[in-house]
Amino acid sequence: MRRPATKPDHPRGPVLWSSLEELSGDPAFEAWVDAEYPVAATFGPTARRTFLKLMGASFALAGLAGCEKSPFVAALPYVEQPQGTDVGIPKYYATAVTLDGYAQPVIATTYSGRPTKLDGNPDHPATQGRSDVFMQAAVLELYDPDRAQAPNRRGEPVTWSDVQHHIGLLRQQWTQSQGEGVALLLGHSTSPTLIRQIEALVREFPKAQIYEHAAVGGGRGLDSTRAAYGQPLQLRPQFENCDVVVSLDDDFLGAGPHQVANARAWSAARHRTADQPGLALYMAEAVPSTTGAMAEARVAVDASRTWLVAQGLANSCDVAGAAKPDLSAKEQRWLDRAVHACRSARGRALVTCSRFGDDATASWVARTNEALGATALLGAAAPVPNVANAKRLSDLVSDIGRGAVQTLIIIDANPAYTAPAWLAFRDAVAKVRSSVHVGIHRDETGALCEWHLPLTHTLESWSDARSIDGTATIIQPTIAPFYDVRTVHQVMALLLGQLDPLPAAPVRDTWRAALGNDFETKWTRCLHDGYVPEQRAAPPNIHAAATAVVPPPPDDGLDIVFRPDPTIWDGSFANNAWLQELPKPLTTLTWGNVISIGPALAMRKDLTNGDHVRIRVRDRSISGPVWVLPGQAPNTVALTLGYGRSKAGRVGDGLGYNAYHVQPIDQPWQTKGSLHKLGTRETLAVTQLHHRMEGFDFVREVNAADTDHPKHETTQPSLYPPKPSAQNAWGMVIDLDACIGCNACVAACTAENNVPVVGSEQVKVGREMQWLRIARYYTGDVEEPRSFFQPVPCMHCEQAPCEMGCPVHATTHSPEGVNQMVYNRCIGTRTCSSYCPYKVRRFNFFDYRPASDAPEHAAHNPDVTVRSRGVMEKCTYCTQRIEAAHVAADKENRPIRDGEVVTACQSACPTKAIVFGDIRNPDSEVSRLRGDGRHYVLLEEQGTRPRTTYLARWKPPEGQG
Amino acid sequence: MTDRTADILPQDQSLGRVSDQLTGIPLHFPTRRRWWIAMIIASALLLLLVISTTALFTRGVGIWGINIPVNWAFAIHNYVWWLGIGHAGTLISALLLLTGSEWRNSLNRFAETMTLFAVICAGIYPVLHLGRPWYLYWMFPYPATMGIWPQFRSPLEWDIWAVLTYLTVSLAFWYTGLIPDFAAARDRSRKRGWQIFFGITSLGWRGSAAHWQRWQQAYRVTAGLAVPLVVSVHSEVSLLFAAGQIPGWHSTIFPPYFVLGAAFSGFAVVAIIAIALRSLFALGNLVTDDHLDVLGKVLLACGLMTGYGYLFEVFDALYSGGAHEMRTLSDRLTGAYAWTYWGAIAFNFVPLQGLWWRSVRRSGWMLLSISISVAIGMWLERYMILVTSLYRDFLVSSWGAFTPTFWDWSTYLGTIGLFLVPFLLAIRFIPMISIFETEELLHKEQERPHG
Amino acid sequence: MAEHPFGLLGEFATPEALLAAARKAREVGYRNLDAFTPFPVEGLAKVLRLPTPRISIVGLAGGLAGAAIALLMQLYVNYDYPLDVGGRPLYALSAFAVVVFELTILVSALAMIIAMLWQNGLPRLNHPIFSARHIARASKDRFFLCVLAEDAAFDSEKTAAFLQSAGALSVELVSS
Amino acid sequence: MTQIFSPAADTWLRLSMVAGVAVLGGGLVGVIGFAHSAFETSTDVRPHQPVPFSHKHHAGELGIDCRYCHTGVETSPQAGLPPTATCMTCHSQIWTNAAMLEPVRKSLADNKPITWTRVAKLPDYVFFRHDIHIAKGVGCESCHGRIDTMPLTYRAKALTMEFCLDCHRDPAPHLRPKDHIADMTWQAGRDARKQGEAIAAHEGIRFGQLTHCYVCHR
Repeated sequence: MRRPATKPDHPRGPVLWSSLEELSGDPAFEAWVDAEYPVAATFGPTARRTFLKLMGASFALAGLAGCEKSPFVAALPYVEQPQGTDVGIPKYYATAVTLDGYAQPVIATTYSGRPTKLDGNPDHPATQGRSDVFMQAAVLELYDPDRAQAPNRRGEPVTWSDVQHHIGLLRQQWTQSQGEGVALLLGHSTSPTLIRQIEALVREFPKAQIYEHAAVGGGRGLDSTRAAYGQPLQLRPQFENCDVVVSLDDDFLGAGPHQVANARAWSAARHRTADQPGLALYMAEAVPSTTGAMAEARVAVDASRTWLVAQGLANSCDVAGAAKPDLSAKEQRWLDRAVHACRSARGRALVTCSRFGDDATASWVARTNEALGATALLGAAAPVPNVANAKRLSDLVSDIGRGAVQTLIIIDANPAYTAPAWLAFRDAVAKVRSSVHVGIHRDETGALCEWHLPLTHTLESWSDARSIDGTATIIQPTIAPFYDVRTVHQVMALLLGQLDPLPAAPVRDTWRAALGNDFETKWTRCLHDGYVPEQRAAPPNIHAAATAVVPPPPDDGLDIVFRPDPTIWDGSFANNAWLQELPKPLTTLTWGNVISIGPALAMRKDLTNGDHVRIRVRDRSISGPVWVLPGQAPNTVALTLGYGRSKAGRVGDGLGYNAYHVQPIDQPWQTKGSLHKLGTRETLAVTQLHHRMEGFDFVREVNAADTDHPKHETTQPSLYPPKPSAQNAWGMVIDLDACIGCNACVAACTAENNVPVVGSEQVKVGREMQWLRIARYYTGDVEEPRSFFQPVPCMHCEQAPCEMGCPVHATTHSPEGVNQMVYNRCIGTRTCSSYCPYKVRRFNFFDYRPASDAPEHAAHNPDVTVRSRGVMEKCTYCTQRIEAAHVAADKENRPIRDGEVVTACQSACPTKAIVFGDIRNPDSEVSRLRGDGRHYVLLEEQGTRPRTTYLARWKPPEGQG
Repeated sequence: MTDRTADILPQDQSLGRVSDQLTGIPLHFPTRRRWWIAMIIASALLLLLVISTTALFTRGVGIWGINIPVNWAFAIHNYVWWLGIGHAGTLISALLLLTGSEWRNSLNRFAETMTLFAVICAGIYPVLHLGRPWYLYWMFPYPATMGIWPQFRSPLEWDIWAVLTYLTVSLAFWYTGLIPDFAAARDRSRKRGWQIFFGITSLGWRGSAAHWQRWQQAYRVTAGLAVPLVVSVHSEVSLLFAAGQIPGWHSTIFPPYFVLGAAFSGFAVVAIIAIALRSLFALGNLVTDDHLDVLGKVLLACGLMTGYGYLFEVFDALYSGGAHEMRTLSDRLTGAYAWTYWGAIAFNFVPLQGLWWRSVRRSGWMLLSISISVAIGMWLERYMILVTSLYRDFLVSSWGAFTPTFWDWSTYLGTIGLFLVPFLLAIRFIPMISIFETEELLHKEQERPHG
Repeated sequence: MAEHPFGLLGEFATPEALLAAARKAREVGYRNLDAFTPFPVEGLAKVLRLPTPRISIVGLAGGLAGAAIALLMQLYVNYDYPLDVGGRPLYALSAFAVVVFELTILVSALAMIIAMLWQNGLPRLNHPIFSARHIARASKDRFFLCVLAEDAAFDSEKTAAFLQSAGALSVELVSS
Repeated sequence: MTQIFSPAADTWLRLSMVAGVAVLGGGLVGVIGFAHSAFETSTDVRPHQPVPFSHKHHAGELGIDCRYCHTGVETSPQAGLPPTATCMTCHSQIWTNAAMLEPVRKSLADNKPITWTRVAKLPDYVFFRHDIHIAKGVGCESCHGRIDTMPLTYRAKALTMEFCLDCHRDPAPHLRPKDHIADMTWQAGRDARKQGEAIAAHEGIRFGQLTHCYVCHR
């Protein structure tokens, strides 16, 4: 199996589309699908046809049927074999999925026209092949059975021709009224094609109104820059050029569209050696974040005090008009260090602030950066082209109130759920004569509107979008549409009066204009690379507004801050089971959200994890379980958005509380409120019960002194004779100084290895199945702890206790040093897990497989067995990839090259913290790292000789941390 | 002990009366009503086991409270507990036979019977706890089309062989001892059905001198083999834990610790049954206060030795000084499951001290309640050894917790039914006290004064 | 008077009486004697000159066989499909010892018990002696001495008389 | 007292004891034997096919190369069944209206696949790759048997793990020169091992590394 790393050079795009067309035209496997997939029968005619397209002729549903008599099953060949489809060989397509409207460039792995795995696109300038959890999990969303499958009106299914007819009527009215009373509400989108189409629409109907509402991202993200620089700006801090970064509540390594790019840049700059310090990060934050966990020095500052610290920073950097605020001793000490560091790194020191922060902080930070001469490092750019001067949701509501809106068309947004409750958006919609919702799910808004038009999933779409750095990225389908759905551009085309254009047409039109002559060649190139090379506009020259913004005197009460959820974001991923079961980085919580508070507040209110509290903001309140987060500021309460959904689907409904309910319109990210204990409590579905390291050295810290002498290969004495190794000896090294605990590896592993989802009840009793867990520890004072992340996959011990325990040879050792787990031999004694000192094995206590007729099966990797009830499973070092590499190499009679085998977790890691390879090859990257001074073995004293080892984290330089 | 045997059986009874009395129990069963009540309760429990097992096989081991890290709990700890109980029988009959402690003669028969059914209860657990029990046969070496064999380095594999051997040998030993008594019952029985039943089970035993001679040799040498077997079986069970690296398991004291614990719980249950039977069948003349007295002493001795095991475990942890060992120790003493540790101590050793007094040893009720408390205490000890070691092993990030579910309990109670039903049947149909050995002893004692 | 008598059965009240009678019988020259007792009577075998049985030898043989089977089995399966198990040695004798021990005892014990039954000619449900009138008490409280018919010196009258003189409570001719 | 049992009872008892032992032992042997039997390994049936396709005729008498129809065999994990179109390359010319070919023409006409019955089937948890076996000199015949003599195709070799291991443990005697891969009649000859070892050396077969679990199970 070829990995994206070694992509074939021949243009991929055209091959892809033609092959899909032919596959789609081919009813070859109908009979077979009926046998294997009764669900197919339940689809509408179109959906059924497309479902058939989905299934490859060779689609093997691996399971553990058992080793009994193998039956004679039907075998269905093609009638005419499509060109270039070699059954059983995966194909790779460059495309993208979107988050907050930004493109996340991917390489999609497909088997017989069935995407099973997404990896970052290594050629793409923005992400350079790294990925995040949303990118990894997008493929499951494609197979979500709760997706809207056909257009419908007031809950009644209708056909697209009905839709065309209705839109035709609308257009007649609009032409007379020039679009008077037409309101178009969009989610945040950066698609050049969509923008082009909307501009066309506005040109045709000048009086039509365009609104934008993005729950988290979008235009609102730029407000603070308006305050600080007098103009909306896209700031892309160039961390790769920084020596010192002072972050004021800016979780730039946290989940979000910016995460991959930032993490890549940060890790590049962070890379520290014995003699080169690397990037030093200073973090002042109200709510602990992954960024804070990586900081040299971190201080907890209540959200409402952040701007004071900013002012203090400005004051120490001699910014004109910055009075010295009174800071606590703790804050002052931190400030002094930060300032000292900034001074000593002039020109390479940068201060950043959160886009969720207040204007005062933003403006002080802007001026401080000018004083530090760091403005260039901000990487300021004009906002990624967007729907020009779109109005806000609040405007829409008031316009509706004025009766100025007769037709409301909502595209790819879910305001009925994400709109702040005070807006009473639902009532507003009721006042509109005709409302249309266009989206992939018939969600809260879809249910509210008269019409619902289902959209294709990105992986089924022809479209385009800009990545966070503004690079235009082409989205091409990896599979023909699954249900009776249209791309957003086809829908726009309908509004523009074009009847049922080819899906590709609108996108090609956009780029035909842009690419100019010799289009086809350039286009093919773009499809192959996945993006369009454009020259960048020169960065605008910017000046911090000199007027210091002073926030209104805070009314008393606790600081309530709102944050998007790290795994289901603003709620749009709520129906994605992989993401629901992914532990949130700092709490390891799954399947819900908590109200996180600091230890001090917990002490005051006598609260422990799981206690229910009511949060009151102005006249509204919500209640939910609390989580006491070590290191959270004493008066700050953090609410996470995205939960409490009612129409997300079978997976996402009725989980957690809905924070939008108390999110004020005027203070969307930070406000004041109160907290009351309710006396009830609940058990939370967390994957790690205990977070203090208890004085052990699981995560080691070193300073330059410790690492002078490169460590020799660690070998504990052993009674057993050494075993001869094969030509390759696989090993993995994980750099704890680079790991930001983002979970991308876990998500990638889930997708690659068919890891089942077990649901919150099973997680509560401790039966989560992820093969790779990110252990999260803290040390020191709970008020100001140091936090650590440690990915723990199977250690593949050379002298594995687990193997010794198995009575049936179900887990043994390969000559290449891989600890093998053979599911079909396992009888489930669980001795191996009892003996495992690292507890990395996972057991199928029940049959965790999706129902036999569930479309999720299509997401399964055909190269990996789907485990049945009663068998043990665990990390295999992605043995399917190793064996594929062996076959490839053996065919060419050559040894496997270093870097030829890339495990799923490794390829996903945005900071390249995971390195896998052959430890017998002295020149391999992994061998080099095993020789590094920071190299150590987890539980070395147990003498298990793990093949998975770690690089210790760097101690903060003296006088810090 | 032999010096005490002078007055362990009252001598004012003829051989004939003893024989009639004992064969009379199966032949003209005295207490039908109480037996039926017991039987109904036992069957109800057995039914519960059937239900639990059905649920288990249809849905999977997930119906229990186990998880990662505590992926062994009730199944394994009840397995150890039952097997422990199953040790006294063979010890009493074999070891005491060899040491010529004649007081055993009134107890060995039902002690052995108890052993058999306890071992069966233990034996089903390793099957039940499998994720895929229908592949159990993969644990046995047979020429499979897969060309793959069992893994003989695994303590689990050892256990299968150990338990099966123990079961088979105990059964054979028990039956060999029964043959002459079956013959006795055959000769007393008048009903045709009984005659055929005992006629076949006694294999036509005629008590000829030559028979006795060979029988004695076989019986004694088998007893000689049974003793190391008993010791080995529970040592192997302990290796199931000690072979792993988990703190709290990885200790050299485990084999003796487990064997003594096993004998401790076993003798407790023997005492319970002895007292119950003697009151049920008015066997005061054969199971005398002296028997209870001796049982009490043995119980006390085993208890004290087990207590030593506890002490040594603590010492072991402290002496090793390993951070993780210490951690587990403190978890046992103060952690979430400290109640199992202190519970074990309280039930095992506090009432036990009463046995220092002769009067307590000789009072049925006292000994009974102490024995019951010991059985509970040992159950808690197994729980403690399993759960407190697993729920917090090395990596803090993998620490977990365990809460038994309804099915955990129902399966456990069910096995009590599985024990009682066949045991009740046995006392209904089989002479529960060795007739010929009692006669032999009685005769010896009557001879002794004038001989 | 039976045509082919099995022997003459003398009934005694105590083991001591039986022993005395048996000794007498030897002295007067009876060789084919047998006795039936409710429990093993010490010294009886010696008096009757019964050969010492060979059960323990069988046990030893069985033990050795068991050990051999177990060891060879474990060595063979690891030879047949050698798999690396946790870096442990392929032929881990220390680990194999356990099963060897178990099988030693299992086979040995079973061998002995089977041998015992075999040599005793059991099971044997029908036997001439069972037709004796009082024999049932041989499993209760009576001790019987039997002079077998094949004895050279056997003569129904004389022998009966002898048993009477030896103090038998009752004498009975058992027919085969 | 009177005899409880007649002399005959003894005979019956002993007979039944012998019988019991025999049944137990025999049963064990029987079960194990059954697992290896042709029935259990399905090597005894010629499953019904929609078209009575004869490999004997096509591969044997006409000598069509295996790879003409099973195109994937050298490049892909799966050899692949020929699409209807492949059949029609010839049968659009010859036997154009033979009755037995009706299903083929029908398949092409209404673009519906021919529902063959798969003969060589491995369990889902076995990941067999044709391409590497072909590349390393394992001939078609080694696993599929003398296809060229089968009027109706059947499973010639019991595709058990034993069968696979036999070759994975000691490939040499089973290897053949590249140009005879698809040759059904090829015989290794007396020096099979020497020849095989030469091929193995040339193909760089990783001796001793082919029997660990992950080679076939994932």
